[in-house]
Amino acid sequence: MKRNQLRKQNVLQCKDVVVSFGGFRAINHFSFSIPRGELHFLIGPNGAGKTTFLDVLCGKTKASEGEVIFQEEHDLTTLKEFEIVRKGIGRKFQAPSIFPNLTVYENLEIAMKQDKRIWSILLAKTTVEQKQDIEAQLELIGLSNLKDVQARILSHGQKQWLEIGMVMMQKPDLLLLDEPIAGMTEEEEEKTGELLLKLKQKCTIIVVEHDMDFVRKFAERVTVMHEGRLLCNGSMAEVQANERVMEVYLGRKGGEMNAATSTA
Amino acid sequence: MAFSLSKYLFDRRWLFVALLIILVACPLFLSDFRLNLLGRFLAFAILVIGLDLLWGYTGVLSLGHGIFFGVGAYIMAIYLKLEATSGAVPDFMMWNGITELPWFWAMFENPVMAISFAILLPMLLAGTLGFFIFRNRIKDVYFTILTQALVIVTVTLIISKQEYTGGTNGITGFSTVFGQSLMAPSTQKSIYLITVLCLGLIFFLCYRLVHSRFGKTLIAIRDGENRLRFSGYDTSLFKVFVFALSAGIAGLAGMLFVLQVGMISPTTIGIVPSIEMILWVAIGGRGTLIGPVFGAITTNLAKTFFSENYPDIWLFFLGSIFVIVVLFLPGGFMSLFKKWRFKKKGGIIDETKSIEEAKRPAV
Amino acid sequence: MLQLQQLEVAYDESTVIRDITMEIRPGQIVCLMGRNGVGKTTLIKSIMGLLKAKSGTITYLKENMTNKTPTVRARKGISYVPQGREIFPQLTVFENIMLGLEARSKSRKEVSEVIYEYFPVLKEMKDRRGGDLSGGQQQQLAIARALVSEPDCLLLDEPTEGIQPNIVQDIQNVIRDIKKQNKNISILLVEQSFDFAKSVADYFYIIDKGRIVYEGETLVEEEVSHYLSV
Amino acid sequence: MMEGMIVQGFNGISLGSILLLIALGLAITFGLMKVINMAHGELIMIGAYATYVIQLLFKNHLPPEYFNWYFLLAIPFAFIVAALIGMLLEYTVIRHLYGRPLDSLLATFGVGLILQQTARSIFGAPNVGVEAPPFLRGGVEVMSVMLPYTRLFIIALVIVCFLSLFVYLYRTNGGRRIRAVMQNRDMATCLGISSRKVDSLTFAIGAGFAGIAGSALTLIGPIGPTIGQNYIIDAFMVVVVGGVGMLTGTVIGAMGIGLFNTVFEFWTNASMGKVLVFALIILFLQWRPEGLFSLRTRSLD
Amino acid sequence: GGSETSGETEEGQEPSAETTDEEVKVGILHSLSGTMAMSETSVKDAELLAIEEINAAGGVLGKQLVPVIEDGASEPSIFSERATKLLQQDEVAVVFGGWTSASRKAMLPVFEENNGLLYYPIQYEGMEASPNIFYAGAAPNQQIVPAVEWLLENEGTEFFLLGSDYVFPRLANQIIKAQLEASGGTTVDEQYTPLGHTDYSTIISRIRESKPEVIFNTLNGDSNVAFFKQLADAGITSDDVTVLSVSVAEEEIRGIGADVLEGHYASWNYYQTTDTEENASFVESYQAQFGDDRVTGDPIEAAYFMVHLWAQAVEEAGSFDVDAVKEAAPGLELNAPGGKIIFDGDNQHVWKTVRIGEVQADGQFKEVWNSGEPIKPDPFLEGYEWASEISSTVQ
Ligand SMILES: Nc1ncnc2c1ncn2[C@@H]1O[C@H](COP(=O)(O)OP(=O)(O)OP(=O)(O)O)[C@@H](O)[C@H]1O
Ligand SMILES: Nc1ncnc2c1ncn2[C@@H]1O[C@H](COP(=O)(O)OP(=O)(O)OP(=O)(O)O)[C@@H](O)[C@H]1O
Ligand SMILES: [Mg+2]
Ligand SMILES: [Mg+2]
Repeated sequence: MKRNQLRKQNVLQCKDVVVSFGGFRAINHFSFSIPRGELHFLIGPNGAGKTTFLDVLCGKTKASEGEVIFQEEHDLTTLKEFEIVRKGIGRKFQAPSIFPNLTVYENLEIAMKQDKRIWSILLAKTTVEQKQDIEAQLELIGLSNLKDVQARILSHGQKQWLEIGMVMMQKPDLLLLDEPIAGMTEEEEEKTGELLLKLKQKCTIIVVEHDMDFVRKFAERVTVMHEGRLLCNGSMAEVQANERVMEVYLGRKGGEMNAATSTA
Repeated sequence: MAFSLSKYLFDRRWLFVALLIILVACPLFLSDFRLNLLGRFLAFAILVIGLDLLWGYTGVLSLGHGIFFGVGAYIMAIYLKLEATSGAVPDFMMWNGITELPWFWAMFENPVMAISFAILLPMLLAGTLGFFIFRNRIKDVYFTILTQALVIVTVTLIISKQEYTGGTNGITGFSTVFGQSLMAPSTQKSIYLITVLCLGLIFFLCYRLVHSRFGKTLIAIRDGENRLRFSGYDTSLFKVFVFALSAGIAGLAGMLFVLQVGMISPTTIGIVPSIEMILWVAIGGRGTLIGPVFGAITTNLAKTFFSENYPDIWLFFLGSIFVIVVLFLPGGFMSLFKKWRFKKKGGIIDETKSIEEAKRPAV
Repeated sequence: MLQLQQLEVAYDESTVIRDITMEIRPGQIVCLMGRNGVGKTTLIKSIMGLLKAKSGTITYLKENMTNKTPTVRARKGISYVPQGREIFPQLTVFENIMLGLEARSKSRKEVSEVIYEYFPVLKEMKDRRGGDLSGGQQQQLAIARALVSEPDCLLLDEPTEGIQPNIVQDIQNVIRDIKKQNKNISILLVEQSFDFAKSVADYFYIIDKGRIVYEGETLVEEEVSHYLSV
Repeated sequence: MMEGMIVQGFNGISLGSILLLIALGLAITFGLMKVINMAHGELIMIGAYATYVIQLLFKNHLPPEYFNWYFLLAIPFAFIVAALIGMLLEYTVIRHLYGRPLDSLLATFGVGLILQQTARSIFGAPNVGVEAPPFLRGGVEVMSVMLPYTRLFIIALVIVCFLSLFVYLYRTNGGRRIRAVMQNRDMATCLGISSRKVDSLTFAIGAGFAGIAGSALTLIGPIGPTIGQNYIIDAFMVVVVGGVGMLTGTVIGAMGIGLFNTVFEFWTNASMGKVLVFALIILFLQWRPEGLFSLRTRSLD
Repeated sequence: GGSETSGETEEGQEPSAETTDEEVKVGILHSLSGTMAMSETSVKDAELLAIEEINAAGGVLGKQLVPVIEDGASEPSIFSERATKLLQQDEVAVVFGGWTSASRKAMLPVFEENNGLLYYPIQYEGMEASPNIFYAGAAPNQQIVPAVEWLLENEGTEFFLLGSDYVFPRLANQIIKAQLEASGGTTVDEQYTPLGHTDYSTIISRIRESKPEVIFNTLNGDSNVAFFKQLADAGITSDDVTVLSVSVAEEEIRGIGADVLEGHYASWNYYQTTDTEENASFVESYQAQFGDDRVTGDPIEAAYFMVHLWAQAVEEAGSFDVDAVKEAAPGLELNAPGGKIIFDGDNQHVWKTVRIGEVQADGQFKEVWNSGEPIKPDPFLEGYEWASEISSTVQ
């Protein structure tokens, strides 16, 4: 990985992305770019197009216009989902999605970064490092005791954790998290936050979140979307000060108080 | 229904070994006729292992395996027919004014060609088909129905192109195989044993497969194919592979079937048989390899038993079996096994405990 | 209004709720808190009737509900906002809302405008399929669907998950409104955020390992945090 | 030429209408309820036999001048009989299988066998005959093309059936309830819908329409214990090609298959025509992997 | 084979032929389920009736016949399986069975392998003469050839050949075409529809276009129902064009409806209305046995008399041994309901009288022509030089 010379370059570069669903434009000429190693928050009203944007990044939805360049070289709009992942983009979905009939352990094993072409999977043997890797991950997401139960029986929050674990196992260069702390207790939010800061050493992260305390605590830069367009971006403070943002998102009575009351 | 395969199939291995031993012993106490009958069922048992790999594990339901079974069967039949006519043009061709062998008959005069193609051709067919089908994300019932359409096309073609295929009469009237009289008890015994051998090998192969990481990937495809794509897997390739594999197994089964039945006709590979194959898997218990094997054997035993003893009303019995199994044994015979193990061990694992512990602060 | 006696709930092998006894009085908003996987959803589901109680009783309006189907309970005026939306993806937003009226047997069968005032976005997207909505929109839809039936007892399982701050704000007001309009509606709320909980609820339960470990009029974070901390 | 085209067109439409008729019931039991109902063909058979019975009654117990009208009575009768049996089936078997479509395949296949054998035991193995009512004999001549009354009648019948079904499903509370239950049974019950009632009603309706189909088919086809098998596959094809769960799709699917079938058959011969149609279906699915109208929403899978 | 061991275990209820000296087992193998059941069940009934009569009359060689009934399930491979069972497991003296050529072809090797004896009751395409099969149905020259001759004389020379897409119709039509060529007829069109085909609108359009004088119909089973109903709906009656069928007997007529068939023709060796006293008693006992609403027909009659034919051969041979029976059979005569029949030693078929019948409003046939005396079976059509091409191929 020629990370060093890519150091200060943009990991991701989007220009004029448009996504429309039968006339309705979920994303409308949205441009966006993010430098390596940044922990970037993407916020905005419900239906602003955040999830759709992440869908575009990981190939779930095709953009009808605009370009999406990853690592300055790959045009994501032309790649298949699995190719995009192999290029190093990991995604956690808004609704927790895991493999219900595999055990927690197996879920991680499948997700783990490895040669995922058919032949190598056919011959795959779990190496010691890999095993340790997974065990460590289990500790981290606090599911070690549940590692042999089928993921189907996990609670909502536990599923959230498992999925976070799964994307982390992919060791992506760009990590997309859609409302990672939904349904977590505030302590767990803390924990997640620290986790993000740790990860940030290794990769670039885009987080979609509605929990303002959380954003405030960990955000470096924040981008606000509204009706598929860029509303504004900058530090949390700047964003919070912005009239429009308060109007359409944080709520009239000023960010502070009621932002605090909002949670996942 | 869900299966934590990784675990309990393991303790089931002895079950299959036991089965194999019994099967090998069968020639000692079964009459030639019964043995031959059992042999046919084993051919089906081989087929369903592949089918289960596709349906039970990967969640792809094919109602078209009759075709692949048929390809294998027909190729073998052609070989046998040519051995019987010693290379001359078979009578049904003559009636239709065909005077010398078409190439796709001639090439199977050679046993090596015949045997290898009986397995490779189905794989090739399934491979190419699968490639297009799965690449275009044809899933679930749409795939199922598509395979069914395939059966109709094939069968209709076989019947209407009777100058090459023998039409509804199929291909019959074989005499020898490798010089041995085909129907002679000794020949049949050895064919039977070969069948048992194949069953063992195929089972072992698939067993290894589903317990590798590959197997888990298949289950992941079944549970959430899209999610798996976003984990970096080219799921459609995996499906193509399994589809082709199961088709090849079906071809092998078809070949063994013809050797023991001494004929093949379109009705044997049509819509209804293709559905029945699925029923065997379901009755045995899909998502477990041993289940379908039992399913295929027992269902056919039951079918034979009832129709021999109650020729006028046996459908009642067979139909009821299907209904009852589904209602009282979701997950097939093997769920009996599972239930019994629950009683013994109290669950796949002690969920109660581990869930308790899960509440202890992590990190 | 709603009482639970020594309720015990299990998923076939594993017991999740053990011996829970609680009461919700008319006009009371009760908040249920607890760590992930302690059984909050399980509890709510068993109140709604989606899970069978292993033992114990559920009494609603003096009537034993323990073995009643969800249908019956819904028609008796209990309505439910499940965790994870559970809207009908193929039905339009409007149809989804209309379905909320099913529980209300006789009375008039149209949607009160209030709902659309609470959640204007739903009006805009009246004819879009529920499944196409964004996460938050779906969550709003789920709440709206529960409200149209004008229930006497409302079960909310993490209702604000995925909803934008200012609407979360509104939801608080909504809950207060409802309380004003219908003096003796009782609400059971599962919530992870202290502030939200505090701002609406007037009684608190905290469960852990399927048991109630704290209850009271007030919620002193220091006191309870160790039940919630990970 | 012109005439030839009219003939083809008419034949196509009339075949399409027959396909639609046999598929309507399945569009409910399979399309909506996701029950892979292999006994659908047998429900059609029941409808056919019901018609036969009514005819016998008229023949044997009523003065001949009434015979003309037996058919108008037969259709609702077939509907009711099939619906009742469907209801019974739902109560005894299907209701245990919701959310397990593939098990429903297994069970209904078994039920199919049982129904076949039952018919054989009651009415005997040979086909039985139903005389078309006199008022459906012959046909009208339209620009030197003969349009048989039976075909016209079936077309009319299927239009009526389809419209009533469509209105019920998409324009009434009952219909909405049905669709809700089929999409998320648990949640529907939580909204106070009695899923038991809805399920049994829905399946009954589906079965009933199969019955009507059977009744109509006596006009143009055989009546025997195994006729179900002649129709079941086509029915599934139609539903799937149209897009599972899309009633309008079913119509277009049926008409499409009908027209292509007749055209191909005319160009080549019946066997090749059949082959070509199914080959076309295979290609079509390549182009539209989820049928003509897809129900996919954005949720994963 | 060494079937004794499981002979008891499996078929405990019936003692095997050798064990008792007052009973002998005979096999009956027809499709009692599946699509062919609609035709074959009555044939089975007829065979049972004959067996009953024989037993009532003291059995064969003083032994009572015990029928062992098996279901071929409309599936050739099952036929071969059950044939094997009957011969090896039950060791029956003879098997009466089969309908479709497919089922016969499937059973043929089994009977030759085990040197068993199969009596086959159905008219078929010929081109076969297995030493182990006795063919009680008509060979082409006892049904098709005369029918064509008769049509050419009485109905017209322009033929539309319509058949189900399988072996019998295709071979039959080859014969017909050759015959027409030889005798100045023409084939205006030749169409095949898949088995179980039920939409004939396109075929009917073709009929309208080609305006034949005669439709020679070799459709099978259900398709006949669909075809005739839709033909009538299209307003084409027997006045416009004559349809002559070779697989439509009294029982099929009831499934189709006499109203649409009235005036059309069939070619058989027997009708329920055939006027012989054997037939009178046969019809009477058949209906007495199975109900007044039941009708007989050619296959039923053949199935009935072939059992008697076998019994006669056994008596003649004085033994149940297959080879002995084969020895004794040739030249045997019998007054069947359909008239005198003679068993032919050269090709194991029977001499039969050919009859053309016209469908009446009551669903019965009115015989309009018959061949007078029985015609010699000629499965390979060696006696017709216009057929030389077809027959030569098989030698
Ligand atoms: N398949 C679709 N068809 C029609 N509209 C769609 C479709 N997918 C998304 N939309 C619309 O696009 C808009 C953006 O949806 P998106 O999920 O990106 O919003 P979001 O920013 O993720 O909101 P939230 O914060 O609630 O998750 C929404 O208004 C949604 O209704
Ligand atoms: N279907 C199931 N089968 C077995 N165990 C289950 C099942 N569903 C949930 N559980 C277990 O029951 C416990 C409680 O689950 P529940 O969903 O009630 O937790 P919760 O309090 O709602 O957590 P969260 O705050 O994450 O939603 C969890 O430990 C989970 O593992
Ligand atoms: Mg979103
Ligand atoms: Mg929960």
